[in-house]
Amino acid sequence: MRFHFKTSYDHDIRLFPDWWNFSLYAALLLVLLALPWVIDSFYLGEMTNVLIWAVAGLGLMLLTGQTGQVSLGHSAFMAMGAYSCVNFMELGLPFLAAFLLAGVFTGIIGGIIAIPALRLHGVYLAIFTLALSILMDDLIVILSPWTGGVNGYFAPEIWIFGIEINRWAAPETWYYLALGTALMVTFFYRNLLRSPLGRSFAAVRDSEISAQAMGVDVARTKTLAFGLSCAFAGLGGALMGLFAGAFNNETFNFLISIQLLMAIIIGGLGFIHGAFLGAIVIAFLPQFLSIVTDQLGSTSIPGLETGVFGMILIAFILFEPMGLYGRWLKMRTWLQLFPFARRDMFRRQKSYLKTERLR
Amino acid sequence: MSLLSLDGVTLKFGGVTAVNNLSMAVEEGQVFALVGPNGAGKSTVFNMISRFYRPVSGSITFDGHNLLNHKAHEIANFGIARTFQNIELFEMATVLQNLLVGRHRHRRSTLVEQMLFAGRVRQEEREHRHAVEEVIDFLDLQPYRDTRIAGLPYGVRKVVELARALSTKPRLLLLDEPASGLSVEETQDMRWWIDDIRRQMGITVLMVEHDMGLVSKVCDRVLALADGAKLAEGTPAEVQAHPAVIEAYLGTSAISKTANAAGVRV
Amino acid sequence: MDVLQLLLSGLANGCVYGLVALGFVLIYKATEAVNFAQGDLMMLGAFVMVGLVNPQYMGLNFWLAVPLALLIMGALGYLLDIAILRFMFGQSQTAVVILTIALGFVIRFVAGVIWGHEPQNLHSPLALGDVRMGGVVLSMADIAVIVVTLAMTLGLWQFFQRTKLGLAMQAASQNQMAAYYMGIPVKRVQGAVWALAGVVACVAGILYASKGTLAISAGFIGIKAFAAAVIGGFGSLPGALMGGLIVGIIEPFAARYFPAGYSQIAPYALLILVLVFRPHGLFAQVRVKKV
Amino acid sequence: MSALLEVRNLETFYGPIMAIRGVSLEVHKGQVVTVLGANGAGKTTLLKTISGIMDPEKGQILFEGEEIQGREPHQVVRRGIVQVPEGREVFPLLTVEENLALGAYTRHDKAEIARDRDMVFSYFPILAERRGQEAGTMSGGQQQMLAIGRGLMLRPKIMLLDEPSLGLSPLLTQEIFTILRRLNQDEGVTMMLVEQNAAVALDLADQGYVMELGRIVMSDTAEKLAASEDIRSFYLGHANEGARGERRWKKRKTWR
Amino acid sequence: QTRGVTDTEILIGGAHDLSGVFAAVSTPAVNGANLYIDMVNENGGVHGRMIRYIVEDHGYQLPRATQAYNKLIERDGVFAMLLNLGTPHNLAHYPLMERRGVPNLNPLTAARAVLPDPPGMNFTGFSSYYDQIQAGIEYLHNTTGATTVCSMYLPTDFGEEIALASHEAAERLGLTFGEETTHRPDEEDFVGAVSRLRDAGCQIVTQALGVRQGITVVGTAKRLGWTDVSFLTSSAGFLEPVAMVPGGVTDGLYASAGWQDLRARADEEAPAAFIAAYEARYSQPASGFAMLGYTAAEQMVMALEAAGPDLTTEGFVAAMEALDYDDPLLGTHINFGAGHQGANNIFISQVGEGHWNTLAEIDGDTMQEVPME
Ligand SMILES: Nc1ncnc2c1ncn2[C@@H]1O[C@H](COP(=O)(O)OP(=O)(O)OP(=O)(O)O)[C@@H](O)[C@H]1O
Ligand SMILES: Nc1ncnc2c1ncn2[C@@H]1O[C@H](COP(=O)(O)OP(=O)(O)OP(=O)(O)O)[C@@H](O)[C@H]1O
Ligand SMILES: CC(C)C[C@H](N)C(=O)O
Ligand SMILES: [Mg+2]
Ligand SMILES: [Mg+2]
Repeated sequence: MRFHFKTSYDHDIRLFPDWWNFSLYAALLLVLLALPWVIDSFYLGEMTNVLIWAVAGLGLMLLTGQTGQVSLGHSAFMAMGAYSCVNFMELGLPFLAAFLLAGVFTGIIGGIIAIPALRLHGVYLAIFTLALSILMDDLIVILSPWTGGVNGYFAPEIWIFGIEINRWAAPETWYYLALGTALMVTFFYRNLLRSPLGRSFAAVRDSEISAQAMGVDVARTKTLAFGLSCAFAGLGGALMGLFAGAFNNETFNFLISIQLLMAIIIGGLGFIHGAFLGAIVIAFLPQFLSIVTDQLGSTSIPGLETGVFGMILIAFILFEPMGLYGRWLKMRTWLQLFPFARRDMFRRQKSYLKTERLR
Repeated sequence: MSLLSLDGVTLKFGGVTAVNNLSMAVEEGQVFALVGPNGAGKSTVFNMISRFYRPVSGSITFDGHNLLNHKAHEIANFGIARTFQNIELFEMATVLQNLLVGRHRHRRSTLVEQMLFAGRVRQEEREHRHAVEEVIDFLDLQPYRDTRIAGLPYGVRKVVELARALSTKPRLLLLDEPASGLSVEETQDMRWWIDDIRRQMGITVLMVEHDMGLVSKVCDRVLALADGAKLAEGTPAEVQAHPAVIEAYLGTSAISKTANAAGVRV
Repeated sequence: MDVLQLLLSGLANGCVYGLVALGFVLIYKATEAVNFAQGDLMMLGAFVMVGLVNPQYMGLNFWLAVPLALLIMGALGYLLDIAILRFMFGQSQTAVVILTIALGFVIRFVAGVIWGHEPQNLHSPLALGDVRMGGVVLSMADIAVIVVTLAMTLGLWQFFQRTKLGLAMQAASQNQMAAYYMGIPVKRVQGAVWALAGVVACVAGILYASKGTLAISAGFIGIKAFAAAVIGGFGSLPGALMGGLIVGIIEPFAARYFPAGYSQIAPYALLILVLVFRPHGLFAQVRVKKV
Repeated sequence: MSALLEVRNLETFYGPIMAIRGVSLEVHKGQVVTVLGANGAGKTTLLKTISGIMDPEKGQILFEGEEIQGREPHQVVRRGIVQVPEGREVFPLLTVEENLALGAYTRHDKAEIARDRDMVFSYFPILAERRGQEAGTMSGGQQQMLAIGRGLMLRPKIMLLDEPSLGLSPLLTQEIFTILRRLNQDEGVTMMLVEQNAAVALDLADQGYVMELGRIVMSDTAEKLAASEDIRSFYLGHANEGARGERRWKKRKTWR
Repeated sequence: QTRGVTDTEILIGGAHDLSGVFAAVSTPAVNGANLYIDMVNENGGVHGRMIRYIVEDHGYQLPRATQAYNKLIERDGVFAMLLNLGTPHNLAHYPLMERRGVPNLNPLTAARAVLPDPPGMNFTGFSSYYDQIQAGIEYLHNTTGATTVCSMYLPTDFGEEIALASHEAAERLGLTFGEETTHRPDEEDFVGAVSRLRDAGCQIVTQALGVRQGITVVGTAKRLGWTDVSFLTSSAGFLEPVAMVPGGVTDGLYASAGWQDLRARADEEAPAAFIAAYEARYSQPASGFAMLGYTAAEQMVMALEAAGPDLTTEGFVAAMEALDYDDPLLGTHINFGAGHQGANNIFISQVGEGHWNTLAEIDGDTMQEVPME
């Protein structure tokens, strides 16, 4: 078991608590950077996809995990990111500028939309945002001049500093693009968490009343959380749309929102790691299942994989309602205490809920 | 001029008049107690000062500012902090994080700086942490620094709430029943803390408390409330001796033995 | 006349949403969980009925099959609770939401395996015949939907308002621990409400299938019913009906009077509008916490 | 004489944290037993474990000779054990009257229930006055009255009271204890009482236990405890004020 | 070595919706294809090679379709794609299929856009929604004398194609376009839309709606006493359950599609054999989409046979182009040729007595009615 001997308050502010921890993440980063030399183009494509989901997942995590606002409408903002990115590119901006601007643009729109949504809580916010993502479909058709309507857009060529980002010719370029974005978003996220804003997010999540009494402007905090969350989701959406090669009004439908929410909850609500783990489950598990069924000799039951996927999701949640990362934290504690841990240390103590209808 | 004054304040909930034409004034440096039977409207007065409720008539002035022109979250910026009768902490956060939220009104950095964790943010974080650590030392909360609120016993939570309020560096501290649920020993600590808060930190305190022992030890002035209206006001001794207060609030009943016991608690 | 016809058809339309919304509200009222599989339960109820009634399956008499289907779906609801949801007792409601979404996947898959993915028609006596009143026409199914929905809403509302069990359900949703302190068998009560939700879903399914063709994807109507329930103020039974009616009535009116390209937006645009002005629905169930 | 309630070697955990470390105690029929202890001693946890709200890891709880540990709480309640929880825990969106009706959930004798309700109303007239108000909007003390009244509606064999005087005015505190004494003496209700107001608690109780850090560190009759030097100084506040003086000095109070 | 082809096996991929809103289309099609492929494999395969049809489920979601294509093409390395469902899902992956040289056979959508010009290695089975609606409107105009065309549709690529065809047909034939209404897939009541179209004097109403919705519309019109109107649906609504609604609710509904209804011809030899085989295998009624899956697999196998034992993609494409035969199961002539569209002709059918009865066959190029025997 390792102890952190804290010698100054800065220890609690640092990105990494100690050298060991830093080396772990540095090693992970090296592995990720080396991945294109290790795995084939199929798995590289899947990794890219996972990273894209993780970017969008981090966006929703900021809102739902940190601020406690459940959104079922993030696909609308992903769509906004994708469309605005392509539009900015058509205006002649280089990809990188268009991409980042798409995030900012989506964030601002998200913040504006948050204003009428500020007074909503729980299921009310969830259905409000769900309605947004359902309306987005029609809105895209109505806004045909900017969206291409039902025909949508084919992903334009992407160039970054003279390198073409091409999914089929050079899958590693796409992978690095997704990885870079994921790293950037994670960095921002971590910084927010250790800053006053991150704490006010948590305050709003746990008790709006006492947050107010502490001087936290709940409306402003929620707007910021929503805006930032949308900005990240917008970046994720832009990547997803471009990665898919084409997108139209039906691409970012509300099912994407629901899957995104599933991802962060299964991964572990409130943890950055959770967004990544959840992305693996949601984006890669179905693929894994179909590879496994192929290996077993294909079955003749159509939709079997999706059915099994549903059952596995149920099993995940029953096994650990706190998400995979929550489970990992418990396992880590157990390992650290080894051999002194009690076997039933993590048996769930009975727990009880109280109404959320009091605000 | 008084630091905080309420003038003819009235608040109704449907048919219930929770506060009825109440006027009171808290002077800078005082420890002022609100007492009164259950349901007299004490917490409601706090909630109006915090701007969770808006009185139907009357005015509330703090240091020359009309509080009724401000929103709930702006009240803290005037230097008013409070605790809650039934404890409202950030359950999923640690004690340290709870207290750091108390520093919210002292932050200066912008969103972009925070996203990049620029130098100024780091510097501010250190300052916040120092301020909070002082409060932790003052209230003996060191063992709980990194514990989540959800795992704390009732009594500690009460202290954490006080600590969070102190972290805002307030001028006026509103304490809603700070000693309820505390043992005799802890109530004694509370007494010293309140004394120090007033003497060393120079913070004015307005508190609601049913423990008359504590009230008579730490308060300069007491206002007794019943059915939302003022029943009596004066020094602790004066109010405790007031027949209407005894009748409605303190009681003279058969088990005076326990009343005495309660009286000697501090 | 035109307007009256639109109104009455909208009423029947809205009652279907209201009926599914009732299922949402039931579960929410007693457990504060949102059951995203409610629409799929409705679909399942309808297919159970198809399985009992249609000639290529069991070919039972319709009226004999109705109680049987209700029983099956009630039992299934209860089973879902004891086999799955009970393990989530006391756990975060967001996790429960995800669980029910995943449950929806499984229900659709199982139904697809049993009944195939092709659309089917329930052989329902309600599907035949129209009723004319003045210049207004409604189908038998429409009338049945209206009558049954009104009766169910009233009955369930009274159940929650008047009976001890109904009160206990509300208590259990507000504070599980305190409910236990009162001797309320909270888990069993929740099982009962899931069973009840299964029955309500089945009723909705039978009526839905009597109004038209049925497919595995029918459960998606649940989204709209959810919206209806929220418009009503999630947690209020009459609110669910109201929300359903509002959504149901706006639909034909919008299609009649709004320009093409925009009319289909009406229900969701309305939902957003309602929530902006009444953040917790028409019959708000949310209170400001007293501190 | 065998005890009505007997706790043997109980251990209860919150995940990895051990909150009750081998507690044994007995409550005899007709007795009032008080449990004293500082903040975080584990009093609430002990009561919750007895009433089945929490599962113990080890040990037995016997009620009328039968093991009840680890049961579902409603089964425990149906045997006649009722807890008035710390921090009120009323049903906030139900009216006062509905809250009281739920207190009688396990009972079926309508007339008796009505009589008991009137009794509660006579103890706490404000509840009668506000019978239609949502419990969540009542003042803190009013909610506490409601929680106690609701507990009485169950007609328990034994009441587990967790800080019943929390937030009550001095007058009402006196009244509550008068009521409890009456219930105990007239109706023979057994009680287990956790109170910070140790003086009143010892005054009412027959037997007392002192808990520290999850263990029982002292047990005796209430009179003897009230007379004991340690109890007087730590729980009754008779410590000579002079010793503490104007400085902040604390005598450590943990028995280990 | 040709991709996806070994000495013993030919890999074929299919990206389908087996769990989403179009599962009703994909599932029977996959079943139908598997029925034929299994039959071929039992008889020794094609030139000694077994055919393996790998099906991926995308649930009608584009991001998941991306993964499905990634797996089928990049990991499994399939030789060709068969019956891919969904217009946008197909279109988004044309660059990939083209780059890897994967023929795309009979996608399960009749959108115009899935057959680009030049067609490359894409082959579609039938006439497009656009052509179907054009032909249908012209037929109805000629037979009923109707002059006002209207449309009700979901504002999707599919719906917009049908709306566009309705507008342009009206223009081409010198008819008036009356009114149009748009809907959502979760809409349930059409009294408003129907009365609006009636007030606009519509005589032909083209439909691009969900299955249940299309039926409800026809039933609603009848209930409201609106009988002097013809509803016309495309191949997407040309389904047995539509014709089989109890009480004859859908009687009189027209459909315009690239094939003839299966059930109506159940006593003919080829349909009867197919129905029997399908129901024996799956114990579910055989449907039109099952038939499409079956015949698509059959066409592919015919081309594989013709391409010879030295299978190359070029050889296979040439063999596909050379297919030219009467398909008794579909009831139409198949000839891919250089245009890569299998069946050119369009059939107008109408519901009566629980069946889709074929009324006319129309030449897709000339839009002239082909006399039927
Ligand atoms: N939101 C509300 N709706 C209706 N009545 C309310 C509401 N809030 C408070 N009341 C009533 O107003 C009165 C004053 O309540 P308040 O909480 O201020 O009492 P208090 O003096 O703090 O009492 P306690 O000592 O018990 O905490 C009570 O009778 C209470 O029932
Ligand atoms: N939910 C929880 N998770 C983890 N630990 C907890 C939890 N609740 C209580 N504890 C721990 O269990 C111990 C006993 O707590 P308990 O609430 O029983 O104390 P108590 O004697 O009732 O205190 P008080 O007088 O303040 O009410 C405490 O040390 C506390 O830290
Ligand atoms: C078979 C069709 C109904 C499929 C749908 N029209 C599509 O284009 O995706
Ligand atoms: Mg109060
Ligand atoms: Mg306690």
